[in-house]
Amino acid sequence: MNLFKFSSPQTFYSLAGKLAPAFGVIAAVLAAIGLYISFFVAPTDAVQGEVYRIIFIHVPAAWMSMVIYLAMAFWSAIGLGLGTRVSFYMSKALAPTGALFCFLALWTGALWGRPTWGTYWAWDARMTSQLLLLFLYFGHIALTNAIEDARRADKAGAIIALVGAVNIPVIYFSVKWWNTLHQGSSINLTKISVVNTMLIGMLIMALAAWAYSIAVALVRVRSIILERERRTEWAGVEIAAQGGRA
Amino acid sequence: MSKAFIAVLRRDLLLAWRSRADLLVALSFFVVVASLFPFGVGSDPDQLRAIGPGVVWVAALLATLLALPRMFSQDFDSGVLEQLLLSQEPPVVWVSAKIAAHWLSTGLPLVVVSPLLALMYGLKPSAIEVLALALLIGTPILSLIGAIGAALTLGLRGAGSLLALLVLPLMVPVLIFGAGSVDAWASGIGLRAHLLLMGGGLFAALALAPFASAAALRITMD
Amino acid sequence: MQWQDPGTGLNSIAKAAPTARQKCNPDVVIFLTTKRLPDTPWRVVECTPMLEIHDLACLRGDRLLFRRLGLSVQAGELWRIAGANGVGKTSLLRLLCGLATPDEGEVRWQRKTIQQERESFHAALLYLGHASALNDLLTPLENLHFACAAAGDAVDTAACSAALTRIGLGQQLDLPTKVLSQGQRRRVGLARMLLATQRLLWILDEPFTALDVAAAAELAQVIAQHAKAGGMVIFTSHQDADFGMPVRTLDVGKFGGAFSA
Amino acid sequence: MNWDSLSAFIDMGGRGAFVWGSYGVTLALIVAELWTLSQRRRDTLRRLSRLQQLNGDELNGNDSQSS
Repeated sequence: MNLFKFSSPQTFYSLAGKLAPAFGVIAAVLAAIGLYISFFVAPTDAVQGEVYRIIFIHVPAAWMSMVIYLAMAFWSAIGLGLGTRVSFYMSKALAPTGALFCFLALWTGALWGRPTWGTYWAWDARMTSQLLLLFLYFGHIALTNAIEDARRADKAGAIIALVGAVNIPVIYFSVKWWNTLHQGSSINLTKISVVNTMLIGMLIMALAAWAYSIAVALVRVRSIILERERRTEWAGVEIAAQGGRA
Repeated sequence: MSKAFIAVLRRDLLLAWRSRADLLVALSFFVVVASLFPFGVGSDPDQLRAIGPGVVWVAALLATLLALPRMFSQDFDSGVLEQLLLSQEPPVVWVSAKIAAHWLSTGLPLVVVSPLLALMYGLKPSAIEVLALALLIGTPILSLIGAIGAALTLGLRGAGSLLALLVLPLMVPVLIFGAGSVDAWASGIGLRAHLLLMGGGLFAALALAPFASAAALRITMD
Repeated sequence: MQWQDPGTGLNSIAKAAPTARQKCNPDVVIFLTTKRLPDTPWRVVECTPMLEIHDLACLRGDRLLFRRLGLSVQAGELWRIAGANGVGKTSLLRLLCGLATPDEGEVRWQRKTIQQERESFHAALLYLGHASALNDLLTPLENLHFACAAAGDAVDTAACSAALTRIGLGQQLDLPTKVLSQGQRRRVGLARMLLATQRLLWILDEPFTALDVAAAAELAQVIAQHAKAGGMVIFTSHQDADFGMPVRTLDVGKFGGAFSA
Repeated sequence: MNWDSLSAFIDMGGRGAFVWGSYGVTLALIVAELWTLSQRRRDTLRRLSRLQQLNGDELNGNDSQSS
């Protein structure tokens, strides 16, 4: 039954199985160091007090949500260009984590905004773009889930990811333009006097978020690969071996 | 212009004319949505004048969205899209023709009717001109972006709401600059920047969206 | 059975080349590709099939419809695709047209894959699918004229109405298509064939469905004529028809999937 | 060290609800994601091995051609 003789999903499957725990450990260690710095090393901010400590998750989450969307677009472009199925699987595996970070950026932004500027939500350029990015994630996930034919779902998701990625700068720029024009809520996000320890803490938390995202995406892609490659010989063997234990 | 482009454009416009009752429904939807807002926010003339351009734009966005599934679905069901994909011409040619026909039959009427709605919102005559001009540049972008979504959601269950979720976030920049142009003009900043940006957006959409829609249609038909 | 062993299709052509050199006259045989060998004064004629299918596999959702399907079609041949409902006849035809991408294997037109040769292949192809490709609000004449123009054929309205009149729709030229019966709709497709004789390869999905006896006979005649003139016709059908010439059969069911995960 | 006591740590200068609201939801969502991931893997394996068994039975019997 050696019909679908594509080796790359198989190689990627075992590679992902080896790498995922490693990235998971890196994420845990980095998060522990990052959290220690954010709560015990970084000093209290003179203006905002303790509440600024939210930025140690807010900023990495916002970065991550953007990076993951770009990574999805990257994998989609590779998938459409080279026809490699693993790229589509990666793109699909990244989407839920990207949406998660996008939501976290909004949530922590709101909780930070309330004590700092007296409002949970402002139609500020960054928050509004973040909200639109969340809609892009929702659209991508909804589209790929609505299409039953797996190959069509892969490619349609890839197209919408690419279209979205092209639009992200346009959206950000237009929202910023709209915001400065209306002057409705001018919020200065850089009111904190950033000291080195804060920056280091933020960077370490961001690296932890990177490692976490990679680990989670790799674990998720393993399920996707098994599901989609189940007709191949090697996946059959793997399912038979693992299925008994599940 | 290529033969297939002309043939598709002529046929789609003829079809639009034959089913003009459907187009009137979309147009009435536009008018009804735009006239609902005063009931919600009150009839204070100053307030209405302030929200007028935005309301007309949002209504235009929704009316475009309502008409989008029609762009490909009939031809998808009847097998015409298959035939078009087998044409010698690259798909992007006739996809462009279909988008053009769609805009001419659904977008352009919105532009024509918009001054009427602007009057109801108490906009000054010069502001009305600006609004119509912005709609004239902006609605083709909506059709172009919408075509991608319409091609991707073709034949799916719940295609309508999925389409809205996909394309509405992408249309926000058009809304911002379209509605903003009237404000900019009214506040004396001048129109130039807005119109230039929208024109640039239109060219970018013209250059990219037909290719993306054609690729999406190939994927859908596979 | 005429289908070739897919793995050795090209090899057997290469092996056949020396005999072809002796037997074929390059000036007479139109549909053969000719190639000049570097060290010989004569031209070698390779009796290449126009359309070749190699090792084709098709998956639909969870089901493997067929695999290792091979076929080579030469000018003047008439092929009937046989098989029970659901074995993937329509899927095969869509793969042949290039509407769908094969899960494995490839389709070649004049030795190049149809993806490489998209334009010239589509210029030589007429596909009439299951759906009629007619719009209800247009008249048969408008539908036919559009179909020709969109495909890239320069056919004027007069020729379209002549074709429609010939297949018995002369009275319905200016009526909307929605008042036509199923059989009459099918006849519009027949008219399209009459106007596409210059297209070498016809791929027809169930062309005899809903046609009455007279129309079916006329269709069989049109198909046979096309093949005799050097064209190729691949079709699916549940009915038996008399073409007055040999019809080769490909049974898709014989390539059925061994598993359906 | 920024904190005199555990209660000061929890209080976060009077902004405890906001800070812990952020960190708590983040933690909860990450835990939820990890949990759904492990569930997904287990479900996938279970379903696919079930399908495999079914398919094996089918192959031993007559291979059906209906769709």
